[in-house]
Amino acid sequence: MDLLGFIIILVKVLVVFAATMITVMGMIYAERRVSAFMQGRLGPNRVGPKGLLQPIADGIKFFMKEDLIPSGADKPIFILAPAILLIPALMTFAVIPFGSSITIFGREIALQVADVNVGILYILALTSIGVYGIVLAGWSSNSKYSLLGGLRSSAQLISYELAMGLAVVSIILLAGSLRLNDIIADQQGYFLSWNVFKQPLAFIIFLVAVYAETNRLPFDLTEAEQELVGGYHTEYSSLKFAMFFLAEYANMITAAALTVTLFFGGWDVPLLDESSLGLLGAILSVLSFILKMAFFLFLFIWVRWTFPRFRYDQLMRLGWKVLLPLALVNIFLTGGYLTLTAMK
Amino acid sequence: MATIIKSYEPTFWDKLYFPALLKGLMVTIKHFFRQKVTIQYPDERHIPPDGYRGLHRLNKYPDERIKCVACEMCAAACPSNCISIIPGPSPWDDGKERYPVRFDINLLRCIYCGFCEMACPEGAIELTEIYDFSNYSRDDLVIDKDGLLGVYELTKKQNYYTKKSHSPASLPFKTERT
Amino acid sequence: MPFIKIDEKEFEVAKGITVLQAALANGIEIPHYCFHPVLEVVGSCRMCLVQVEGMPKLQASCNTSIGEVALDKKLDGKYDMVVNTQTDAVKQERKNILEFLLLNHPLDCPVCDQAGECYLQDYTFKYGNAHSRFKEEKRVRPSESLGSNIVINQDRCILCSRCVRFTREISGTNELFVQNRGYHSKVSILKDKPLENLMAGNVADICPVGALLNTDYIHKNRFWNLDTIPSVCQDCSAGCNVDVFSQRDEIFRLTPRENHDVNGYFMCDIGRYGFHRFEEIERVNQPLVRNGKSFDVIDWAEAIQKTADLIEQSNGKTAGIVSPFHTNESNFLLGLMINGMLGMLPAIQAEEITYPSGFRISADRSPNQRGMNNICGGLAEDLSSEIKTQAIRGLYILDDGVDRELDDAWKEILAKMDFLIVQSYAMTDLAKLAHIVLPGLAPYEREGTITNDQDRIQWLRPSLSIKAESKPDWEILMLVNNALNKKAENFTGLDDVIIKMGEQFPNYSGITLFKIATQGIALNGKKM
Amino acid sequence: MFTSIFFYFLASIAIASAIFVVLNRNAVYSAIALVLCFFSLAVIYLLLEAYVIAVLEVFIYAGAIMVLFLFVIMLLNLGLEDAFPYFRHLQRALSLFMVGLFFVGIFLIMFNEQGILHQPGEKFSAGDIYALGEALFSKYLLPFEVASLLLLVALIGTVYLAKRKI
Repeated sequence: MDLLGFIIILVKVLVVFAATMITVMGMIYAERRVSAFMQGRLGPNRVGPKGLLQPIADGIKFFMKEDLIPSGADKPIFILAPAILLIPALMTFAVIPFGSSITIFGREIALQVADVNVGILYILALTSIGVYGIVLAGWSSNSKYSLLGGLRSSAQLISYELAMGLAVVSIILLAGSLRLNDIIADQQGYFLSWNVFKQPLAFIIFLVAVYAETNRLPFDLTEAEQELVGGYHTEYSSLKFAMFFLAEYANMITAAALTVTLFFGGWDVPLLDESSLGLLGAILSVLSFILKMAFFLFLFIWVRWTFPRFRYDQLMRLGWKVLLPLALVNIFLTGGYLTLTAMK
Repeated sequence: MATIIKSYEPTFWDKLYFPALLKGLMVTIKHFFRQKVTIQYPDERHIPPDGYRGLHRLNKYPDERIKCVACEMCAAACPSNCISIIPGPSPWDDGKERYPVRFDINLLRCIYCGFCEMACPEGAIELTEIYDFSNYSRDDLVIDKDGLLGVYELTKKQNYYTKKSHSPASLPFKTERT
Repeated sequence: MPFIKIDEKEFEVAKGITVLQAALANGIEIPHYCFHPVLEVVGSCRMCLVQVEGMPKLQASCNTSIGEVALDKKLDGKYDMVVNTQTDAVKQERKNILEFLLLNHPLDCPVCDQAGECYLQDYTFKYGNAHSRFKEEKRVRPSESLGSNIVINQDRCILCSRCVRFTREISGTNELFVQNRGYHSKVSILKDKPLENLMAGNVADICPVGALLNTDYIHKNRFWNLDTIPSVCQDCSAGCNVDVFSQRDEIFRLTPRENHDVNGYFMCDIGRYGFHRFEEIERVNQPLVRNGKSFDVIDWAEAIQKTADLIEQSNGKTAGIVSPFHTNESNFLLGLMINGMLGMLPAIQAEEITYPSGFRISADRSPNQRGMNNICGGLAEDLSSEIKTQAIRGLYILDDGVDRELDDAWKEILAKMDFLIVQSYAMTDLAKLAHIVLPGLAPYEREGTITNDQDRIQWLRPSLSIKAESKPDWEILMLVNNALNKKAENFTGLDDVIIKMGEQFPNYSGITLFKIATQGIALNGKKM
Repeated sequence: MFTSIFFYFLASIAIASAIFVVLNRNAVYSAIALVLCFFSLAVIYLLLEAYVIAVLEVFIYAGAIMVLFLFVIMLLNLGLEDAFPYFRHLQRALSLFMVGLFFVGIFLIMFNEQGILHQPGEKFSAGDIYALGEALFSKYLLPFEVASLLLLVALIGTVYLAKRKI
């Protein structure tokens, strides 16, 4: 590993990190504006033009708030928990390719922080680590609402991770690789080669599971405010709360990116060969990726302000009795299809 | 004769839920593009309809004489006991010999039901359309006779809120407006 | 005894009383204006018309007396008289009468001070028409002052002549009369003889409408705002029963309360306006101790202890001065505390006034002279000389309050004392001389029993709240007593004190506040 | 050089956290320490270029099993010291015996077969998902199936225990 390579990686890390953070801020703004629009309101429009600086104001407010730690709390874990949640959420993005590749200084640079050959497993592993943040936050707060929120959350995440993982397995079967680049390459070409058309069932399962994984409505049982006040972060305030907030939105961004990568051809621009266009192609690919991702981020908000929350038993039934068997059937069918085509 | 009500049998599509979910999404996205109903309060002001019950006022006759005769019917009718009146002899020679020496309304206690307006035999107390009279202290929200008469001066000729974008005159008692 | 029937109810009534009296005594309401139990019957208002069976027209019930008829003429074989107050004719007649009364009566209830206790208002609401058919202009006449705090609003007057009869029959002063005839009739006075007597205030009370008004109360408040406490007047020994009307810790007026054993239906103006004396006084709100020329504020425990120490140190050379202005309980407890000499300051006397009706203003202008004498056996006859002969070094004084003015002789005596403990509610002359001032309660704040000059014990009820750190007088005395006495007695309330009092004075045994109630008890079973 | 320093660093973290797991009295802290231990092991696997194993270590052990552990600990809310007072002596004796047995085994292997605890060769088969799959479904098919059967039995047993009426 030479110095230049190291610098390039560093730059990529910074760019991805900054992009994630900016997107998070955009999401916070969008969440408030879109929800307002859907309810016939205007939403925040005072801070900056059209209220665009609202997330910054929110951030400053978070900084200014008093940092409370409940007296009965388990202090080290209480402080550690938000970080445990946030770090995996930010790390996940490292393996997602957000564009084709560009050539600078005679070097081909992949628009991806790390090309891991078990990329998809890496993502699944990290999302499962995030559960610790929630569980420990809930437990260490020494509050019944937090604990219940944490327990619910962990059970929910474990349940839906299975369905999600199995839905992804069918994609892996098609691509024959765990590398995300391979999966994208598999979807390259014409429009219908995207996995969403090849694996619609897997897509639906994955989409539902992703909503559950990110604790978004209609699956936000973790923080069902009517029952649990704020769920696992009831006792959190100030920056620690902001970290939870950040993690939630970072998770959403990752989830949207992953959905795009797995089912919508990633950075693929339909009917276009990006590599032949050089830098323009790379820019187009990044734009295409961002656009697709933006749609799914919007979908997150859209769904949140449309559907009511599930009851907990309904959630569990859906996860174990519907999505899991469906995912297994889907794997079986995909495997059968692949075997049959291989035999020919 | 018992009526037979057919229980709802969900069809295959109903059981799938997806059509219903899409329908729901369509509803919200339709609202996304609709005209918004919010009023930008400090810049624009909602003009209340006639009959709106807001801040009180004490009416006067054209010759500047206070209509109120301190009969305390409003205080008797008040369900929240927010009106307190101290009566006294009228400073005018002719006409009704009673007169409110003090007339205080606790705007925090008041529930703006308008019973005082209905109880008043002289048409002296009225509820105006003024709704934004918030304040920083409880004491400042007890409006006295001068305040009530000042409100009358503000509202006797025209609606207090003339135009949506128009910033109305300041109230005759200490308020904190944006 | 005539046996009559009113509205399907059967009564046996005394011979000679009127139908109205019989009905009112038995809880049947017949509306009336001009009738008053102690005034001569004139039957001018016609409001009390009832239907008497066998009589062709409606009869004024106030002027129809009940007698016995011959056996064979009894109605239904047993009734001497059958009266109906609820027939359609009676109801229609009431409506008509009220319509007539309201022809010229202004509908200015919002500004009228009688509103809420107005017979015209009540009866119109209950028996009258909902609407007036009178379209013409009403008669407007100016209000006039009649003297003695009374004004008359001529528009509102319904000419029932109660007030005129009052001045003729009760006060005997004959100031009021009905001037002119018919449409021009009005209650009036002669120019050189205004309404000036000490019972004048009563005409405003007996006026059924808002025509006669008391300038002391006019435009001050509304009837329904006031809390009414039945109490006793504290301005002379007669002990008239009164209702005290107050709102938010302020007394607005006193009106006489019916008690046939004491004052009948009336009270005098001295008592009626007497409460104003206590409005603007320099109150003592905290225990004070002398420091040179001025006073220091101390807390109660300290004040009680200091007082007890002073009394203890004087070795029995402390005399107590009880007060005819204080309640029986306070005087009694002071007697308990001081083993030695008890006395009182010179009595406050004035002219005794008796009216033709028998209403009396006592010469003794202290409310509880008799009770004080009853409860403190052996008061020193001439206190000032006794103090000298017995070499009294200290005095514990229950202050008479704002009515007491000290003469020079007494000032000299008091100045010689080693210590002077004054229990008072105001900075009176006495309190200014004191070494320790213990803040008690003012009249209308204090509660207890007082005994009038006819030996009738009555319940003094408080209308006002206790101010600042003041304590009830009996409680102060009990605390000092307990600080002095090893066998301390803890009274939890007035009733305990009264029981204790009854143990020592047989006259007062078996008395409780509950038994005294609103009408009082004549001591020794003597009826007044 | 760099790699070996990194290895020793990670190894010491792993051992320290493992000791912490045993010595700590707070069950939640122990669980977290165990997760840390798994992580350092995962990174050691990464050093060995065994990506799949590393990710699976995190995914399954840290991500799934330990969460369930934590779940149970929180639900029971044990002050674990007094959990089994009657078995304490037996427990200690037994655990000492087991640890001894473990070390004896390790030493036996170390001294008998020198090459078994060695650095990996250039191509370490466990790093590749294909190699892993092939190994599992050919050479180690029987152990794999036995493990599957064992898990199935455990699954059925759990369901039976949890639900009285099936």
